[in-house]
Amino acid sequence: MRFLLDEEQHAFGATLDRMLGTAGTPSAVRAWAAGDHGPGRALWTRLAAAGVFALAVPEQHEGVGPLPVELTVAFTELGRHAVPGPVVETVAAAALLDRLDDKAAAAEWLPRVAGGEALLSLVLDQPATRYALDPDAADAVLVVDGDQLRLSTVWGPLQPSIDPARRLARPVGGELLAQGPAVREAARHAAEVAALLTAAQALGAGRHLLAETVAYAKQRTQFGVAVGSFQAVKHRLADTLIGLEFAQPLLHAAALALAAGDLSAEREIAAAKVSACEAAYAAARTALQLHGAVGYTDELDLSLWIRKARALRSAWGTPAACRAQVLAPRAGPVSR
Amino acid sequence: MRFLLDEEQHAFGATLDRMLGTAGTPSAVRAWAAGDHGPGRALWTRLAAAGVFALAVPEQHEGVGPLPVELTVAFTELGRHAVPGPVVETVAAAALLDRLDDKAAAAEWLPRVAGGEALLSLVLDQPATRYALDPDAADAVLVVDGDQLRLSTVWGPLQPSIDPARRLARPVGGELLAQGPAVREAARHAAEVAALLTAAQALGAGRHLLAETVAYAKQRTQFGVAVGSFQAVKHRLADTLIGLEFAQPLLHAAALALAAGDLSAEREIAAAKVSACEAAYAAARTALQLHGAVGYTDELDLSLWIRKARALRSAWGTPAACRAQVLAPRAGPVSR
Amino acid sequence: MDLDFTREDEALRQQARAWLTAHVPATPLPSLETAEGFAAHRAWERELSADRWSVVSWPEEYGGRSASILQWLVFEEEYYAAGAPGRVSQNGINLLAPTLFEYGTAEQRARVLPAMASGEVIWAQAWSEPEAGSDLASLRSTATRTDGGWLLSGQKAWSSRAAFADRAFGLFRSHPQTERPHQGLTYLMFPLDAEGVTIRPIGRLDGKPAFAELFLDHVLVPDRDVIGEPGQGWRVAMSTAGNERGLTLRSPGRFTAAADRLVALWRERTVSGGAPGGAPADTASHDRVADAVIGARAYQLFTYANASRLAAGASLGAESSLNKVFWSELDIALHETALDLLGPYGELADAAVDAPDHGAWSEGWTFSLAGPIYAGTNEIQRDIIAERLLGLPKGRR
Amino acid sequence: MDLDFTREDEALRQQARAWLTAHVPATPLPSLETAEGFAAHRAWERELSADRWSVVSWPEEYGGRSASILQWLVFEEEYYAAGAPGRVSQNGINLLAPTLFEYGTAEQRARVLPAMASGEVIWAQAWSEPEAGSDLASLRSTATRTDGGWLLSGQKAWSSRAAFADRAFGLFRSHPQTERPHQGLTYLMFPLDAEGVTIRPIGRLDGKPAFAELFLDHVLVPDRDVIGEPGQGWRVAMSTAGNERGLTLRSPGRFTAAADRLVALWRERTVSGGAPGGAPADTASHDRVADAVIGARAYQLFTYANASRLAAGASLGAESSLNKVFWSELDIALHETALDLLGPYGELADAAVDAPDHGAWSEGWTFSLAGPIYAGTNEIQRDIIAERLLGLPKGRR
Repeated sequence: MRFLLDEEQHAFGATLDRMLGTAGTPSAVRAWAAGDHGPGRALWTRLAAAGVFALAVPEQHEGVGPLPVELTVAFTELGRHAVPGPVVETVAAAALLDRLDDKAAAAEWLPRVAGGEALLSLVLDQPATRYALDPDAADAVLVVDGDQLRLSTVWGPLQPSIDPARRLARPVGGELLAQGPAVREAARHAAEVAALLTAAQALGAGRHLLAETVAYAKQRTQFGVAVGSFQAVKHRLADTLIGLEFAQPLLHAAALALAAGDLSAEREIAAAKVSACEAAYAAARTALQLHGAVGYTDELDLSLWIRKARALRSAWGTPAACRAQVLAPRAGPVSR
Repeated sequence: MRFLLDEEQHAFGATLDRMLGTAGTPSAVRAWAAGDHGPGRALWTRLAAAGVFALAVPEQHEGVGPLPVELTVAFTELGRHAVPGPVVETVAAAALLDRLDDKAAAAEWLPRVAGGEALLSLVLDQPATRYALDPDAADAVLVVDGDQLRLSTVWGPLQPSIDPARRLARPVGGELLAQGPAVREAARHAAEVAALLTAAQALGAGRHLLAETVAYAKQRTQFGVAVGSFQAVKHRLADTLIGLEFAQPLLHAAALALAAGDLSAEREIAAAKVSACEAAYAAARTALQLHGAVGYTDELDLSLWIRKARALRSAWGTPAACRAQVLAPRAGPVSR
Repeated sequence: MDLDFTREDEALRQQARAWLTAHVPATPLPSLETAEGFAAHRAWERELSADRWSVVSWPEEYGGRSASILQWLVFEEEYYAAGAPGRVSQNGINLLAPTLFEYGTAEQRARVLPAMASGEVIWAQAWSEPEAGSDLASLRSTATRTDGGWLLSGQKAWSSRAAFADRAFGLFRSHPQTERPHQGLTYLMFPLDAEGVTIRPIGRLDGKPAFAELFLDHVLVPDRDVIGEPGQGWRVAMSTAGNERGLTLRSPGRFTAAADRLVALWRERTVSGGAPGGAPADTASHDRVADAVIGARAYQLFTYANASRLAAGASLGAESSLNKVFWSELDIALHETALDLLGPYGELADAAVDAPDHGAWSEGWTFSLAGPIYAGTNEIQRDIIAERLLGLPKGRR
Repeated sequence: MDLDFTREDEALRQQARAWLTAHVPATPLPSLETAEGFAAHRAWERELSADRWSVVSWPEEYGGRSASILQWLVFEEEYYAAGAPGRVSQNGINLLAPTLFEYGTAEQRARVLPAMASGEVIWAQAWSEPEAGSDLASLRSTATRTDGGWLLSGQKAWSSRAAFADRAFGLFRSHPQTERPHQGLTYLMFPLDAEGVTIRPIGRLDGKPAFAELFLDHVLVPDRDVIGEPGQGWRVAMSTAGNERGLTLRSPGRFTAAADRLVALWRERTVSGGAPGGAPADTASHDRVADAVIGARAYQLFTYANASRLAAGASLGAESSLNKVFWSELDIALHETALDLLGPYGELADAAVDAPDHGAWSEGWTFSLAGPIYAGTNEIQRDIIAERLLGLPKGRR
């Protein structure tokens, strides 16, 4: 056993981190929130060039995947830099199409996903999703209803999320793409992919929130000393780090279970999802409290991550639903 | 509205506090734990002389009660000083006998309760109790089963509680004292009295745990300064105080509701019980943590309160059962 | 000891309930942190004051009903239980008015209070400055003596309501040479449309301009707008009014009403099987819902006890710190529980058409997040509790 | 990156499981903190060592199996999953042995380790002193040079196992004149039955003599019982062995096994409607049970990652502080959940005949409460995390 990212995986994450660090993602998010998808799509193209979306697509469709561990590494960076848009949905939709017997749909969409030319939104017939994310920005909205897969081009009013980078709408009707038990099975798999990558995004967002807050606490002074020298502040930041550090290995184990197609994958992903999202939300609360009033303003970019942490908490699996999956009778001991 | 204890109520509590403060209750508890009830009974007699048990007994049976508010004041002091024995059970049993049509049983036992000559143990046909507390020390064990009230003189093996002052046993059979719907009704009332006074005991125990820990934190030094000057310690103690201060008014409101026979009494008592017991248990955890290893020893008297806080948590209503009562459908808004 | 209301208290409760039932808008007003909502809330203040419901605790002469603290609490319970709009005049009514009653002149009271009661003049507070957050004594904005008044210069931050309000009040350094930073401050009122005032609205977490930065450049303020003695501003601001302020900052009625709504939401979710994905949340949220109900009740009763103490002539000191920490944490826990109960609908912003309860939970959650930060951070409050109520060593943090 | 076990790892797991199935006592041994239980646990150590299961990570020559860290983790998982007894030799195996492997002489290893592995000699630790709790550098007990050895005098506190153990190890001030308190300490082993040693057993929270005070009055210790260089005791004690120690102090196997037992308890209560009064607890405990399961899994995986780091030649520093805080809080939360699930049976002491699971939950809860206190309080650990891992300013507390 070597339960550590290998050199290439580290290097891949570091490359994305550097690239996104200079890409001005906050302004792309603000543009996205205002309905201008230009900067977001530009980011998307660069991510594709860096090989992110190819990780979700098999070789026969011009990808190199599916590679869940590498996708987890990538989506941690996407979360760290708050990349806007239906990134999770696009990869999950690709996983769905890849699982269908219908080769035509796969052949039509997967190469474009791999190349970063197609943004997909996705609604599954499962509790956690009722809305399509950013349908106006997507090239297609896939909707699973029972054993039917539809391609929807119509949706209700766009609705703002607490996360300005997310805009939600209910898809309506749509052309039938596929039908049968394979759709149910593919949808189940897509939901797992979506939950895993949402957890990765959340962990990355939490890492950013902690890093920003530690930096602020070192520099901000009150009563003549750095805020970061107060023991209550130090301990709160320490607890925030603990939450993130112990969510990390759950995330990696979940990715490995999905890659191996283990029966335990659903449970492992649920554990990773709730832990990463709770840790990210706690990091958001800490960031807000330790920044004080300035952290409560939307002009500080920090607010983009604080709000994302809240939105990801319920996206693709509420904390309660995830905990229920962990305790599902068929689950057996989680630990072995 | 004057939602404050009046002069006499304050004075009564202060008198008990002074009396018990010099009565050496810890040694009485240790003797009680060893099966020597002498010192405990002596305390009992002094409490009766101070008028504590008369508060539970109506005038026609040589008491001055029932006075729930004054009983709450008294039992807060009993908890503060960790008085051993079935004090709650004796008063609850008195409330039960007082509610029966059977005047004979009341006439036989209530005057002796008021005078401190009778210790009663009590088992009700409700989830929270399966054991009689200190049956070997009690003059009688009352057992309600359905609509029957029995006087039990036989019980199974004595079982130690985590609280050394509590020894539990399952009563067996017993002579029939009363029967019929009045028994059920009286038992329901007795359970409310028991829960209320257990909450009062817990609050008093929590107050003592906090006071001892604050005193210790001021005097104990590490790294050359008083432990109580560390901000993490200060904040933990502040949170402990908050828990106790906000449980206090719930306790008083519950006593008033019981005194007035309000329909809301059960819910108010449940809210007080869970809040006081959670606050006391949190105070125990804080006391243990801030005393360090010495707090973990049974030779330090502090351990008597730490262990009592755990035992009272589940006595006469678990936290979960109390929360369920607070949300019981018939309850309606708790707030008005 | 009792929890009984007098016939007068009950009468006020019934009158208030009747009036509110007749007047509270069927659908909530737009958020008061928007231009449209601010105007709507100003109109609502006028409607309240027309029937003397805007400042019940004030004397009749200023538009009130001379209600006791307890009666004010009763009114607040009814007010929020009825789902009535938030109070856009809160800064003036809770922060400025008590100071005027204690330190203001008869002229100032006659001039300021009725217009405040009617919503004709809405007040922003201007306490904080960029470098003085928790640490108010380090204020830098200055008030310089001039003929018949003062010239205000400097910068104020986190001025709530200032984006749309008419006037503001705050502390200014009027006597630079003093031994201690608390000295030499003066408490002044000033118009936000005066020459030399620049207002930069600041969006809160959800983007709404809930506060603003104020840039003051030789803003002329006449002497009549100084409250108390020049140089005594700190004492004036920290006056015994602070007493009741700890009690009035967030009335228990807000929380008892919110807790009742939370229970209704939880029952709805439980009975109906709830939102998709709601079902699991129901069992899991059981304890959190119960704790919100218990917490709201505890805060209500704790406040009744404090009101009784004040009525008995006692004064509240560091006890207000217990209050502050308790309600701010209760508020967040209550709203987080609601959002979790809402499952996939929990992320909808209050402006979303599908937002449950017209976005009340989302707006309430955003608002609650500021609780542990403003009016003295909870870290400061815990220091105060530890030092003043528990007597632990001061200073080291 | 992988979570795969080698054929050897799996073989060890299967052998251990088979052996444990055949040997683990059907009913738990009495608490090892009692005289009777101590003897029974000593006998169990002998049984383990007879088949080389007592110190799997040691070299064969000392009775081990040269198991890798990962294989040790596998063994621990099987060990606790099988419900095997607590390890009465833990002080020696986890604290003393690693030091001997790094600083001990061949003679010391040959003399001390086999007897430790067989349970023939059981070790107490003697780190703390009355005035040196969190702050070990302020040790006062002395070691004075004498012919061929040292004379130990002073007092040790919180010496775990000392009530019944054979020997102890600790630090003593051998060179009084030093600049810094960490200097001039010597690491020594000494017999608890030696002349000049007085042992005062101390009852832990539940009264069991889990530790003792040691009073030392000119206790003669031969030079061969000094570990490392005289005066270098601090370095010896804080050696890189501390590295693995952070990992071995409480193995994940304890928690994964306890979490599985908790789930079983919760299912039993749910299905059966549970203990009287259990039913409400079930829904309410849902999240807490799930969090215990998730926490145990997270701790297991976090430890796999650390084991991989060590195997890759890295070293663990302040990361062990993350470990310490996490497992100690997990342990308490897990046992509190169990006691709450047990409702009215939760208060029964482990000695009670009705105590569920032979008192395992009650004993486990009592044991868990010491977690945040010993081996460096969690307050100290959080300071370390903040200062060394997050780089926050040192010193102010």
